[in-house]
Amino acid sequence: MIALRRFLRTPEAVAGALILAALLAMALSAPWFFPRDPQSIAGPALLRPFQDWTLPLGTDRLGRDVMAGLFHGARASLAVGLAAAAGAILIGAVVGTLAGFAGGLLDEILMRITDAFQTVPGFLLALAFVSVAGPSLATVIVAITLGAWTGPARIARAEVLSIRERDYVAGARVIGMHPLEIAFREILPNALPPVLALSSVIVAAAILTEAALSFLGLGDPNRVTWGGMIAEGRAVLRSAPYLSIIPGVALVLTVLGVYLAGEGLVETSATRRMNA
Amino acid sequence: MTTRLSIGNLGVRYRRDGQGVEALKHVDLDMEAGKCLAVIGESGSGKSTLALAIAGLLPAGTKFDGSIAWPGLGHAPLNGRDIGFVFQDPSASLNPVLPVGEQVAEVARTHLALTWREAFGLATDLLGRVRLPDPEAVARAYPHQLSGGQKQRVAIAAAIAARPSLLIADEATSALDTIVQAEIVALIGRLVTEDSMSLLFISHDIALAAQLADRIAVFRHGRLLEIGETGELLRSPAHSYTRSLIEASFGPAAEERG
Amino acid sequence: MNRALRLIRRRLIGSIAVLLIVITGTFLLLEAAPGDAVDAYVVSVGGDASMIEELRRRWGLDQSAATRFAVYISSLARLDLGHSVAFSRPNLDVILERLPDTLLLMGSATALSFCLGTFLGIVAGSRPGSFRDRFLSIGSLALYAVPGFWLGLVLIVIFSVQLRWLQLGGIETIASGKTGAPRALDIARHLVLPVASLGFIYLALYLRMMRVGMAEVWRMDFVLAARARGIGRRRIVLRHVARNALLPLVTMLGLQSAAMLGGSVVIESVFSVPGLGRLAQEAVAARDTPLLLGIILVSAVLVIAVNLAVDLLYAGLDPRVGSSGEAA
Amino acid sequence: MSEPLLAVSGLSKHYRRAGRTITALDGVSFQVNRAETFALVGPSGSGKSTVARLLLRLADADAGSIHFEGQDLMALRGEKLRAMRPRLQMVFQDPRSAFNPRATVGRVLDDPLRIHGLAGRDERPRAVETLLERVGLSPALTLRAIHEISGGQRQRVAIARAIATKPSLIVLDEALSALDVSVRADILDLLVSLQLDEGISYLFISHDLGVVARVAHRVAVMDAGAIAETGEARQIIAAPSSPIGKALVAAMPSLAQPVSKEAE
Repeated sequence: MIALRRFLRTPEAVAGALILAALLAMALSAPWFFPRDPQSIAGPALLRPFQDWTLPLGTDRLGRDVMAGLFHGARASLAVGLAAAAGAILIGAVVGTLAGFAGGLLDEILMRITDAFQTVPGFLLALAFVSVAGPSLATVIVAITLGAWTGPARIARAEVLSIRERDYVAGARVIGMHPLEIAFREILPNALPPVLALSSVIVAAAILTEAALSFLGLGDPNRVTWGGMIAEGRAVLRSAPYLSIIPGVALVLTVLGVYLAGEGLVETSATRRMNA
Repeated sequence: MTTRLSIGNLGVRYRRDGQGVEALKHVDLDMEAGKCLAVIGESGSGKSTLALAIAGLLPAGTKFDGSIAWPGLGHAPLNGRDIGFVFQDPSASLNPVLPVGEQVAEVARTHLALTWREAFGLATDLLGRVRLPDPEAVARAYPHQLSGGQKQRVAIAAAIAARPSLLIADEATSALDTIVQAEIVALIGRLVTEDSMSLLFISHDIALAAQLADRIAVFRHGRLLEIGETGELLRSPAHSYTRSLIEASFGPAAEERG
Repeated sequence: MNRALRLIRRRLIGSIAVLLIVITGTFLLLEAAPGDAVDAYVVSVGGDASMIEELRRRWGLDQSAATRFAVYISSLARLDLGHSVAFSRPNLDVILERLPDTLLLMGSATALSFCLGTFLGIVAGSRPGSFRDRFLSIGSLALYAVPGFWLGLVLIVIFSVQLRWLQLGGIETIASGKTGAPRALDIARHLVLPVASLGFIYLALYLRMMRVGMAEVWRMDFVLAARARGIGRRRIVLRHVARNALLPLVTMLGLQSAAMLGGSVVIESVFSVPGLGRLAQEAVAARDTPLLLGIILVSAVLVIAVNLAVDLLYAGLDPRVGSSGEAA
Repeated sequence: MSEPLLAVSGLSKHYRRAGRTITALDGVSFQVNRAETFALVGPSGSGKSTVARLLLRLADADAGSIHFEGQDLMALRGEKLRAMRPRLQMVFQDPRSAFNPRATVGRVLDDPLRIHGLAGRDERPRAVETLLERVGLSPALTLRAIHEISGGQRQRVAIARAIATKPSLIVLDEALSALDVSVRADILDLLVSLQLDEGISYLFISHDLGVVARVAHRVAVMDAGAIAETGEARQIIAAPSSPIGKALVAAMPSLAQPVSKEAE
């Protein structure tokens, strides 16, 4: 509760939380407000925004409802962003802690694999993976995860390595604590916070990567995505720029919300630690 | 005897976690020119706050009342020019990515209106004065290439580069082991005599301070407990707290040896 | 420079291991993709069933996976990245033809984002908590949230459609016959928007890192010590605070080279720059997996080279790297 | 006295760093008797903390032997090593870093009792309180977080943890040097009374001959990874024979020589 109050004290964090709440509401209420398939024709083509209040943001080249697309697109962005980030942090934490604990040859192998993944541009890897496995929501999530787990892995390993050398871990060994208990009770709980502090950056990057993949036509073809809408609008960029601009603004606000909320969280936990 | 520095009714309050912490309360203290005053205290006694207050280095937002006067100076004291400051941890008080020669030279250049070439020449001389072997080589070295004692010698060279009239040594030897500690104390003593500086020697170790100090001031919980001539204070302390510090520091073995 | 040589040797050994892992990865993706190298060759060059059999045997593709991997490695060792279906030419030729444009784009974007980002970071970080610090901090956060390809489209709408200031498409005016300085100017005019679109997100990143780094360095004891020695504020900001805060940015420069190569895929297709990224998209569209994997391999080599250069730069900036330290 | 509690012989340890071999310890031998305080003194880098780490098997020696209570300590691994742990304990220098930052005082003291089954689940809270009282702390501290208590209190908790398993030897690695002088004296008194009550031996590691002189029965002076001289504390202070011993004695504060001139 105290943490929540401290979190709400920074205006940036509040703004971020509000944006994310709105986004979540959009994603959850999409099938309720816009029960029709957002890819179906809803009215005349290229209707400008604020002309017809049943289609407040207008329609695209094929007469599809932009507002409906925005709501349904929020689902894809959120789903991909959260799932890919969760996957990346989980894999990264497991690989990093394993490497940090095991040391020696296993550490060397895991770190060279991490290097290899960091050497290949993540977006090219995602491109290759999706083009080999075929575009679907699941492959897009896996593709993004493949390029995003290395950061958490490096940080988790560095934390484990540094904590392993601290006096209190030596103290736990001296009183005869079992190595597994040392790993899970003494080291891991202290190693994870810096990894979790990365999560907002990873969620944001995942949302941006998903948008870029959809923009290139590699998203799930059966879903409306913001990136796909931007690409769709590009064909009429000169005559109807709003078609590309509106979903882009939604994208920017979403990513901004994730960053702001994430910074708020990190700052909250930092002040807590400082007071401790 | 001229007074170098006169502190009147000094009080310092920090804010920490939304609470005010009184670091110093009603401190009156005079420092004479060319003499050494030792300030003794344990953690939380306010002794480092006193040093930072004199050098104007208290963090922003610190409440401050009372007066710090510099009779005979004629202007506000300049850090580096009028006050030399040596910190506790020699590893932390030098920039890790600059050659140590540059860090001594920049002080000389800032305050003595020298060219870089002259400043570097002076820096090399100073590194020799603090008894670092092969000053030319040391000037080109980076902090991580020097031992703790060598780094503290560099920090001392930087502190005296512009020939300040007051040298403040804030726990300047407590991060070092005993042998190096004795060498640094002796070095400070020699430099202070040669340049006729005043010395404010801040320490938790009354035995160590007694080697240099003309007078000793004992601080506790932000207050000046007592002050006196070194020999007098050691022989007959007014407070039982001071007596316990003396006993803990010198110990029975040392008395036996003397 | 014994220190640098030791560093290079250690990094090269590590790089070879990394490259082998990358090659293994591309091999696995190649195996997973439908069709093989012979299909690709026959589609682009032509041939009948007997020739297909013959080629499969000659290239060892009828053998076990281990043999196929050995064949793959040995052809890579001969700098043979296979044959492109889409372009009917060796993959390496196609890739090398497209590489210079991407290097130009990436180099310009890196220079822009690093220099401007560092400069603005110093401006913000020299007075933590001031108005300009907060302004630049929030501004950079907003910029950091903008996807490059969308920024590209917005810039096109503003500068090309509305203001008609800049031309679009490609990296230079085709068949203009320009040489020397006029040609360089022409290329620069074409590059302004793509470089901005690709570089701004990294500009925001470097600005933020510099700002946060400087805030950390300000709290360090050696800065207090420099103040106690009366060093001027300007010198403290530049020589003590910024100099130390710069180090993590240099590390980031290497790490971001891979991300920037990835980002150039979308930016190049937005602006029709005929570079490596655009080629990757064309390869995906044409289902030319061997070409795509060839691009990945070349990118990996490029990233390794950039990181090596960055490591050397870092060793030059941080005297602590590679030294054995004082004896314990 | 029959057999020494601890017999260290020919202990050596080398580290490899940046392709160079650094000798941390070179053939160190000494013995600690029962109910004795034996001190290792030396400047930083002399190898005295390495001795502590090797004794507690936090690192492995390259050569030499360690016999403790008649057992070959270096031959023990895994379960057998953990079964020996209660007999040999350690107190670290910095009371801030010696405990898990998330721990409470109660948990820190409960851990050794639980791990070695020294008290039943129901008896342990009472046992923890007894331990706190033994080191002069209030049982009310049980629920406090480690970071909430003072440095002196923390070092008392560290001692309480060390005596929880009724060890015969405690290694005190610079255990007093992070403390204020007045706190130091109290902790020293506590250590002495524990030794008188329970016959615990101490291996007291310090850079400060002055402190060592007040507690140690016997002293070994270390320099550059080797023992320079061994003897009774009073005897070494009165007449040091090694160069490092002379330097350490010269650095000791003394009322008799208030102002010293720099040694040329």
